[in-house]
Amino acid sequence: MTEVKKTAAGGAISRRTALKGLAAAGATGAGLGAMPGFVPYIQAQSSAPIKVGFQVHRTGIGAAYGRWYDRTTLAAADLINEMGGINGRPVEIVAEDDGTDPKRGAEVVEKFASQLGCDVGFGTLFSHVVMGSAPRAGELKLPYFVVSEGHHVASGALNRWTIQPGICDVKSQVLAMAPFVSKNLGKKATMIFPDYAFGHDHRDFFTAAMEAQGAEVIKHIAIPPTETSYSKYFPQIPRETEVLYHVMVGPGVLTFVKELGEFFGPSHPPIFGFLDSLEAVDLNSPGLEFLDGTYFWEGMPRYLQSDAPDPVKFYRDRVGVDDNGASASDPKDVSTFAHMFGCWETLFVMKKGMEAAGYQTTADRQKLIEAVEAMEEMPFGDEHPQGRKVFNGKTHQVFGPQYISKVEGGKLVVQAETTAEDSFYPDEVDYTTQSF
Amino acid sequence: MDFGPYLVFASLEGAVLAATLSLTALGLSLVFGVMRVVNVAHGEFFMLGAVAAWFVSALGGEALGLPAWAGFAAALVLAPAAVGALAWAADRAILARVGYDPERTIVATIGLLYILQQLTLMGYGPEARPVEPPFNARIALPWPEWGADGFAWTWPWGFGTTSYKLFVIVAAAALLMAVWAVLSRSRFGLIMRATQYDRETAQAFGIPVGKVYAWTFALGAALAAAAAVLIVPIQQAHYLMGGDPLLLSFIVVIIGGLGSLRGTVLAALLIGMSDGVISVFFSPTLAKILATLLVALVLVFRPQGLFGAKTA
Amino acid sequence: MTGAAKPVGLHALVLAILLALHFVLPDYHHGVLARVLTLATFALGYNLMFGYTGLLSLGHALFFAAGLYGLGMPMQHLGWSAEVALPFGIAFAALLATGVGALALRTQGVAFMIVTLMFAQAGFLTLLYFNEFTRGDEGFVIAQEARSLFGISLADADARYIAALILFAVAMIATLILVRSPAGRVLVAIRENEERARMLGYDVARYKLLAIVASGAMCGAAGAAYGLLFGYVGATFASVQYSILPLLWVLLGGAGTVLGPLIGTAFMTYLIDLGSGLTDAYMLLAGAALVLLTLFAPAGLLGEVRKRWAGWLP
Amino acid sequence: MTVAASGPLLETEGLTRRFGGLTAVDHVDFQLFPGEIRALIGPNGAGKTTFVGLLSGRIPPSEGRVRFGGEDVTRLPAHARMARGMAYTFQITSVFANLSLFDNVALAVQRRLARGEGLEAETMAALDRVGLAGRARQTAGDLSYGHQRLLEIAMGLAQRPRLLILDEPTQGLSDGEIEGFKALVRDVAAEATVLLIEHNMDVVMSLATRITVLDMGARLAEGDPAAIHADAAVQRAYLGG
Repeated sequence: MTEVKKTAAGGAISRRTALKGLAAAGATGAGLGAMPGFVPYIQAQSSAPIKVGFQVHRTGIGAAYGRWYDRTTLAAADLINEMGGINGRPVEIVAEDDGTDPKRGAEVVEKFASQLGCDVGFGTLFSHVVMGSAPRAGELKLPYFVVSEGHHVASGALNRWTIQPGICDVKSQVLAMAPFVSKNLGKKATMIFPDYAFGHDHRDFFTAAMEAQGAEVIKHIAIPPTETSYSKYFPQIPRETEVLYHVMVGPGVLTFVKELGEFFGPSHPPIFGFLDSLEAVDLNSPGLEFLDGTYFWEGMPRYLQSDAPDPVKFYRDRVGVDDNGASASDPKDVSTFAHMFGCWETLFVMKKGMEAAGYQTTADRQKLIEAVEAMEEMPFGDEHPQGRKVFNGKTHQVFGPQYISKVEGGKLVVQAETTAEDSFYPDEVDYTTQSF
Repeated sequence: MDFGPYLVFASLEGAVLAATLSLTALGLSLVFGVMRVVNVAHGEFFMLGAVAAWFVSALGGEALGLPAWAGFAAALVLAPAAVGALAWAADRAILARVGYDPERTIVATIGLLYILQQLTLMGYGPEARPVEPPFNARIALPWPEWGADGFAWTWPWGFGTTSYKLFVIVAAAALLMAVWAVLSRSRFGLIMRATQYDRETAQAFGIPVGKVYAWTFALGAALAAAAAVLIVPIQQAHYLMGGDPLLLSFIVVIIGGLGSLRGTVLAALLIGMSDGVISVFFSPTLAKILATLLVALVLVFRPQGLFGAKTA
Repeated sequence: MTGAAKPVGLHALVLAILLALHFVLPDYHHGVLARVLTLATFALGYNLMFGYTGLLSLGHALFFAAGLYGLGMPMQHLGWSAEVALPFGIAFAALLATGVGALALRTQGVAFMIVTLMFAQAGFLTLLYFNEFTRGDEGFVIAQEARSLFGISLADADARYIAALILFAVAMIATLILVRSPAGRVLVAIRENEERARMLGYDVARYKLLAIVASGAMCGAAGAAYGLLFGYVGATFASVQYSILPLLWVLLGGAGTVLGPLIGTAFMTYLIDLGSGLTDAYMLLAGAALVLLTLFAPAGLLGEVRKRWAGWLP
Repeated sequence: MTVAASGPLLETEGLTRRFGGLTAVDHVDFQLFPGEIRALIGPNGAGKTTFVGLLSGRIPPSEGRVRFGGEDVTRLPAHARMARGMAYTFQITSVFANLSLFDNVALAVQRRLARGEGLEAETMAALDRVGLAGRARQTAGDLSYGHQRLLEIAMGLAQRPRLLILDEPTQGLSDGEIEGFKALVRDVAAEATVLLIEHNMDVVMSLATRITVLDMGARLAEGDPAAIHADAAVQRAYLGG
């Protein structure tokens, strides 16, 4: 293995020399250089677009989210370009499917950094894809903006190049929910959640948050991810449950909620769910009538509220969402409204960061990260239609409002809104102390 | 819920799974038994059945204004027919050309699986879409109890089922009977069994083996699609829904013993019920692990299947 | 033996080309090839069992994941160094393969496929069940600083490529030696006609177990190396999909050929990579490619070459 | 081999095999001495193939024992019996069709060679003995049927067995090939004891030193060729009288 050292060390030098030689030869179009994709990209010129590598779940279990992440991102990019781009340069979204798979996700990040000449990487939702991709982003020194709501960024598991400035993490979401649930719905909760890391975040943080409120979680029911029918687990819900807390993800969500209704019939306890359980699903699907009167967390209200301020209307309009949170062109195509705002807001944070850093070339990537780390207050407005946010530069995580809505007449009506400060928790990491 | 009602409740849930699983597995078993090939795309035929059911019922509901029950009834006929036709074409275009070689068929059907999934994603989308059940009343169930006041019926919290779930069980049983009748009484069934028993001899007796294979493949796919139409009002149509039924069907076919209709149905009951009953005793994921290991160990220690006769 | 020069020369040449590519490939393809080499080692391990011994397993993700977690868990929780964790991961995979093999080999054919699939599925669910330690589906990242062998950081692109190449070269040479040895001839004999091999006096069960253990160790080595080189450990790698992939890679490249797994892995990787640049429907391309291959090149890419032009290929 | 010089090489006691209600081999006592060429004959369905299956270990017995070279091998699996010096050639040709002739025979040779030394020479010698040395690199499946049978015998010889069991070796061979085969077996008999299951009575009568007749799973008669030829019971069994 000592030989490796020599080869690797020596290789570093000779590899670069060889590459230079190849680039020279490549000018004549000979050899490898003639093959598609083998010409090393040329550093972007000042008028060339800023390329945002967009890692999107087009296939795999995340596809329903990916579609709406895609639309929101393109809408935001169009708006930015209408506003004159970033530092005088237009923004180009370079989208690539990651198959909702951590291996492919890492490959896509590599492709952004080394092949497609992207300035930053952006967008992914499912946390295992983030975990699989982030190490490569760190090694390639590619600013990696994730829109995942996982606690992985703020927990310190990732690196200085990975940042989540557009969507709150699960820990802060459930922290903000616990007071409402314990005060208004019940002190003894039963939790049903997927046996995924995402579900475990809910389990761990909500349980602790309830205890802090003097309430308790009396039963955890973790549903295996391969499951397609759920009724058989519901009898494990204890009779003394005062509030039922549910969160589910994946293609089975509608079955899950429907079977929950069938199980209880007319006599269900108060129910509090995360809208993840019904993202991209019509609230008025057959079998969901029982949800009337139950409560949901929403990242952003899906149904247009009567008192909605202008930035919210503007955002809905630009993305192409109707008053019910479905596609303006197809009312059956329901959006993932509670999460997708994160793409919009992240792009604007990126824009602001690039402007603050005077970003010109990929050599300025480190300055971009430092500029975002320096951010704090993000006021409500067109760029942040979900609400005012506070960014924590040390943990690379943003904090913002959460909405609690009640189903009334087949629509979600906001009952309460928590503030960014309600969702604060002590820092678990300080990324700014890490080297680039 | 108390132990007694829970056990009955879980068994009832298991019975619904067993009902659709026995249809799906029977389709796989026919293909496997007659053609001696492993059809990895079987789960995709199941998925296509569900998707086709959504199209038929949505079209019937919106374009023609049909009530839910009529759309569902139409789906129950049209979806299996369409999927069967597609399978027939796949057999002629691909499987027949690789000569039903076992290994090549596995690769070809994996390729088919990717193609069908991707086409569905492109044409139908990534969402899980519901099909409205023709009827769906919740039925609360009573439980006998001997208390201080003697015998009484009680109504445990959550103890119930729906009329549609009961219908699924009955409909699957009826379909199974129909398939059994076709296989054991009709000329086609006779020809199929002859081909299964000895391909060369069947050919020598003038049976068009190629045609029999194509029809068997179509019938197998249609059975999977029929099972999917039955289940889709309970679980929505989604382009990745084929994996689970494929896996479970394989297990059922192996445990039930090759090409045995009785064994397949019994094994489906066993798998469906144990899936339900094990969930009573353990936390959900642990229950899945144990059920999975149980199946593996059954196969290890009774490789001929639980119901297959031990061959010398 | 006569005719040894050609195969040995060819494989030496392939390794030399792979080394030469290290110096000339653009960054992106350099990185892709490092991953391909690591995964091709996984495919080589699979090939040992499927291509040479004729045992079709649908559960090899279990062994890849065993190497991955066997390396990752002690590094994460016990602070082990990579030098210790790497052999531990491989040994863990081999041990698991011994256990699974001892049970699964009581079955044959489709039952064997299902049993291996079930064991892998149980392994996958176990990773989820003990999420407190494994972090379940989300998995965990191995810190960049920990990812070094003998003082060389494997997070560095050059070191990573060379390490992947060494891994692949060792696995390939081991395969080459094995299949050209008397033991390799017995494995092929078992694939071709198990009963005849038994009646020549070979303890078929023992040879099959040997094949599973060697295969499991090689796949485990690939898994452990993947964790070390790419820094991520997650349950996705234990899922069914990652049991199907090595089967496809091997069949595409040519089952029972030494270089087939590399060719198949590279072909599939680039098919998806280039395909996804052209269209979102790249899995459609992959599916169509599989169907076309079974129709027109049933022995796989290299298998067809051997059949038509180069019968001497090992 | 001091034992073998006096005692039987192979011996069975009450060997029985039942399949369901059918008794294919019924309490057979059988002895085979070193140096013999023994023929095992009997009408179709007499249980000959089942019997040698029991001897070689392919089929487990329902009752009785098998002793080989003085050792009780009843519980040993087939491969362990082969390793002790049996060789078995299949009734239906069962060579490795996709492998070369060389590999086919090398598989038979290499098991008894410690470090693979002399593998090539021994393999070629065995092929040479059946006249196939010139085709060593050919694929076995491409050979004519007659040549495949010869290859099968070469594989048997290459194991240098103490006991060579030939299951219907002349089936499908031409007259010319049969003559060659007879010479080969006489040659082999100098080194190994031969047990021959054979339908062709000419071959049996000209090769066998002793003949055992099975009928309905039981031993009907045993003796030298002339005695068997004259045996009335044997004639009845064959003629169905």
